[in-house]
Amino acid sequence: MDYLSIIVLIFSPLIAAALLFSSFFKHNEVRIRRFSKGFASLHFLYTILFLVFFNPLKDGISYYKEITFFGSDWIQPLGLKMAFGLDGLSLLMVILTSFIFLLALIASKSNIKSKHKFYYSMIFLLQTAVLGVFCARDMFLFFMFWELELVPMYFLIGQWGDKKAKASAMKFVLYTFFGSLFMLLGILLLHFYNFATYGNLTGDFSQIAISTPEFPMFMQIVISILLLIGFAVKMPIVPLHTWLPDAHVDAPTPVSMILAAILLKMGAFGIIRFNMQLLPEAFKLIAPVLVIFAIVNIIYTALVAYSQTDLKKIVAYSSISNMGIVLLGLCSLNLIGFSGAVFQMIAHGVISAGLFMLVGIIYIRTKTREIIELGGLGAVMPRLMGFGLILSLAAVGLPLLVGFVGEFLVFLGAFNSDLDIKIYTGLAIFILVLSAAYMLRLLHKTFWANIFEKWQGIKDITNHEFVVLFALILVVGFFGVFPMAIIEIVQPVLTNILQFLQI
Amino acid sequence: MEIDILKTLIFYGFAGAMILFALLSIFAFRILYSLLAAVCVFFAAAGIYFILGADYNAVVQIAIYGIAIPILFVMAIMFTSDKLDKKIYITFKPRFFFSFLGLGVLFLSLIYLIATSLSLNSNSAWILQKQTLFINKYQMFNALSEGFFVNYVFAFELLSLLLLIVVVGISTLNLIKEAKSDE
Amino acid sequence: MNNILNLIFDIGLYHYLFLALILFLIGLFGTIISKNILKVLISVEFMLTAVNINFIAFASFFDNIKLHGFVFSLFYIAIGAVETALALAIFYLMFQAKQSVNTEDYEDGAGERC
Amino acid sequence: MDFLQNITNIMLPEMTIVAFILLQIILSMFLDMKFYKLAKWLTVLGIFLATSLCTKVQIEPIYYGFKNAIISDNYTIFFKGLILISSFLIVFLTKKTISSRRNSAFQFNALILTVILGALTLVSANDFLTMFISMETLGFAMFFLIAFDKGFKSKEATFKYLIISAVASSIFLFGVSYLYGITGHLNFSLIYEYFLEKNPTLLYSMAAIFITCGLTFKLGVIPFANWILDIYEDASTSVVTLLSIVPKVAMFGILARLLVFPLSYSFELTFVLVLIAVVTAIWANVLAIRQKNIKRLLACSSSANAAYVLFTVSLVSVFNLSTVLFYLVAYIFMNIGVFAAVIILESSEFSNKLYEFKNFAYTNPVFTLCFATCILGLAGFPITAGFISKIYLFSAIARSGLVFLPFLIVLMITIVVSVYYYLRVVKFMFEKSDTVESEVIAYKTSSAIVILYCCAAITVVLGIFPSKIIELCQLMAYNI
Repeated sequence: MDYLSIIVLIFSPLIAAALLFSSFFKHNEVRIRRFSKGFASLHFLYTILFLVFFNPLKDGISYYKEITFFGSDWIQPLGLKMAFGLDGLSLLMVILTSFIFLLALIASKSNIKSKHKFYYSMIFLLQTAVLGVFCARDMFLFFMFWELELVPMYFLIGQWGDKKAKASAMKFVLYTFFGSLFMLLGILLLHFYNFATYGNLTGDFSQIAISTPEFPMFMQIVISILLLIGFAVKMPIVPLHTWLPDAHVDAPTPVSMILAAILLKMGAFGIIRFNMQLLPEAFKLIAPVLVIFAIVNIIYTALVAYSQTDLKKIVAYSSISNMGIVLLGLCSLNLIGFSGAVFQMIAHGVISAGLFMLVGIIYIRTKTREIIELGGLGAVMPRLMGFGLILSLAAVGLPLLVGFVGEFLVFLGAFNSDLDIKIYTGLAIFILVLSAAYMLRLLHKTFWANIFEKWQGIKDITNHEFVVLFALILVVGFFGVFPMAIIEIVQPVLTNILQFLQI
Repeated sequence: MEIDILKTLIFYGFAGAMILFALLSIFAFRILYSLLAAVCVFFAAAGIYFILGADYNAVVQIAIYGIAIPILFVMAIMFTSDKLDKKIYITFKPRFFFSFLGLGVLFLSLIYLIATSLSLNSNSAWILQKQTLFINKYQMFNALSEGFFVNYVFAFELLSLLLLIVVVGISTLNLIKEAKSDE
Repeated sequence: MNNILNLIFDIGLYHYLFLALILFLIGLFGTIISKNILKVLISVEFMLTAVNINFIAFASFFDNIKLHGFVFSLFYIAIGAVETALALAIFYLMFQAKQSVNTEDYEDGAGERC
Repeated sequence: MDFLQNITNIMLPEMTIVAFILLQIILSMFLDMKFYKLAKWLTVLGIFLATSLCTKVQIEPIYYGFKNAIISDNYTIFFKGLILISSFLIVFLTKKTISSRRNSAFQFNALILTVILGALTLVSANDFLTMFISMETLGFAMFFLIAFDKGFKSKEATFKYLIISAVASSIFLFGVSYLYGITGHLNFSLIYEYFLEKNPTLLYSMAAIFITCGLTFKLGVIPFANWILDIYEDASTSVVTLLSIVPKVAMFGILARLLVFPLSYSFELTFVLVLIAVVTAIWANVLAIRQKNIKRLLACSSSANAAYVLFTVSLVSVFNLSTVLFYLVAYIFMNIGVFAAVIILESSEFSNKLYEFKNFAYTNPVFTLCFATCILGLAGFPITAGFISKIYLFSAIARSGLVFLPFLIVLMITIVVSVYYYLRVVKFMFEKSDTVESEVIAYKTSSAIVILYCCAAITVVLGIFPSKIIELCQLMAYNI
């Protein structure tokens, strides 16, 4: 639809950020918060409109738009455009982003106690950056938004976080910067080799995708590996994951929600965008190796999560484990696996946001996250226990909840894969029982064991928190029952990738 | 081939003196000896210029490096002499040996490069070419004046401005006032 | 044999080049190892002289019509003299405050200074 | 008449500057101390006039003047413009430096103009003699500027600068003498033409390496970089701003010309320069981690930035040159912005220690925003010019050949290190501390504030709309 502007979609949060940062709002906390929430809900409704008018069967990019400056493109001498567009996958991620940001803003009330103006403007800046990543149709634009996301994240973790927050924020930035420089190198090589083969300077994804099969195979693999390093840091894949637990533990709850639900998905999204759509042949060769990484990711982090005593760390490590499942789905190289991976991305986005919210609520009331100091909270917080139960079961993969569909599809895809990975997959499924173990242990120790005297007086969840959790539970239930609603949207994109892979 | 014995002797005399005094100057215990040796080096250099036919340069060299600069140095030395510690000699840190090693390598490689260029270079002239002294000094001054006032007139003007700026700049250094205000 | 004798005793361009090279390296060596600031300055002068010998030798062997080398060397003598004089003036100012000619007293270099 | 024609065609900006230098000197003899403000405005006027004369469109692509000693093409005009604009901004930052020594205001401004003059002639030099004299003009004026501050610290810095400068120029001239011996010329174009017919020997490469090693001093890269931290710390900040920008820009301008014309036949030189650049990047970035003083940190940062540019300059091609030009444009504004912030802090009685920056974000939000923008620009975060310029620079290196990829990877890893120390500055500003009293910056130097805001704005604007400037850079690079 012509009157839906993707530019407005991406840059309106930036305007909101500027408004908040300027002296327009003074230091009135309530007004700032109301404005933010109102704006975020409007933005969410706007993204829903995009979904309504989206044609899922159309194989290509909808809502395509370029920005020009005084008649020239963004960086004309390098052939780079500021071009945005949505395909099924980006649309899903955009809606998830807008949804989670709205919930995070609602959840901010009880978590953020100081520097409101700065906080909310940073959140909106982050939203622009993330939306830019998902909608960019140009490699360098993608990279720019990818890097831009670091600035607000640095402040969000460092300024409102816990004790070691500044160090964690620095670690987060340095790890991501390290990865993204390799990614930049990969992008530069893509750009250059496209120029060398076709003689036109461009960063457009669809044009690069046409020319990549002409590259020398060795170069394709090198570029693919360079790009993978960048995404692996973000995703994270195991040897490069050490920033994540720290960042999660020290970040305030809303930021943790955003980090787990959206920023980790950027890594997987990047792998689909670059490694699978642009360099399918190289990905086909790398996939068997990546499977090993994925399995290690699943097993190792599940084991680590089991040995943790900090609630937030358990959830953080389980996130890494879940991203391993996504990677396994992507490496299975068939439609079922791909659909499973994308579904798992959405599912984990919703579930992990809920779990972090849960942990945050407990932390606000008890000032501790140590599992041994908690116990029996179910008696005083029955509503929270109900939500916690549903979310944990979803994370474990109970049928009819959203987590089940993703995992089931991924493992089905992996078993049917042309690659000989049945043994690994079996191992992974076996180990996944562990995830049930640590999740149930978390539930048991916090909600059902003997209650300590000091926790007697604490109150159940407030309305704000209820809204957040309830919204998440709705999604968890709905897509658990109607998974095709998601899968239909991304199907064209995935079949398209599959066609390239089959050649 | 006929060898001009006198010229050889003169060259080796000057060159030997130069290297000897340069080494002396660096390894001398007292700064004054060091300066004296340096003056000898400058005079020997002037002699080398004479052999090469650069009379004018030689005269300027003697005037400036033989006389003016040493006087400045002597003033500086007199100014500091009573506070001078004889232990201030040369450093025997690791960097002494490293620099010795590095410069030795540099020396050998440059010797090699010069030697190979001498024999192999297409304008091999380097070894065969005989120095052609000027028939009359008029020719040399003609060339020099053309260099100064035609070819490099811009650089010459710039140099004059530079000297002017040095004078202006030294006035900003505030030699005497500054010293008092520091104490 | 005769050839080698010729090489040694028949004064050619390469004699001057070697002389200049040795003097240059002595100067460089001196700037690095000298502990006395004034000696560092003197060593710099040696390097300058070596460069001048090079220029004059090349000019008188190859370029005796235009004599660019002679001109360059004269320019360099002037610049070098000014540089030395200036260095001594600033040395005078510096010395008044610190009362030392030892390079090590002025050494901070790339280290950390708090 | 030839002389006059040369002047009107190609030397107008330089002659304007010379006229204003002489004017300043004459006024310094006759005017009283209380007219010290006049000096600054005269300088501003001079630079402005020179800039406007500089942008005069060239009718012919290349002019030679003074028997080929001077060259004027679009490339040099671009560099002249760059130098003049950056010094135009820097002149406004000198208020604090002059305030303690008003009786020397005219001399000070004459010296600044001389630095500019030296940079202008250096960029347009076409033979080694003119180049050397321009270099020394620039250098001598710089000595006095560094020594201008009261106290012996600045004298010590000057002495270090002077000695290293003398050694560096000796090494440079040693190389030049060999080049002269091999070819018999001092003129760039003649040396270039000489080797069209004859094969360069190894001695030629050695001479080229000597020449560039001598030049690296002014760039602040490794063989002579040790003292640069002391010099940056001890000299007064506005002078350091000048020192970190004008000589470097001019030196890169002439270095590119050298590498395109007389030194273009040496393959060894490329590798030596690349090695120097990589080693400097490692050295400077690792050193900067430990620095607690913002000026010393900026010294390391400017060294590292010079290394990135040197890397690209050494891989000579027209495209690389255009990226270098854009990098310099971006770097100038970010660097001036950062130094303007440091000057504002100094004039409000803050010391240069990083831990004194605490609470700034809450007491002076706008100042912090601009300062952080410039710092993040230097680190290379997006929507600043630093991001675009780094991408553009690396795209040049990446397309220069696979041989340089390992070096590029090392360079990128050092950039990760640099992000750490740049972010540390920002971190301190956002840190809340109860022990340090929250002080509001006294905006005594309004001109510095304006410069800071302008630079931050330009940094952001260049980061969003770089297209036109990059096109300009490419146009100029094709015209070398």
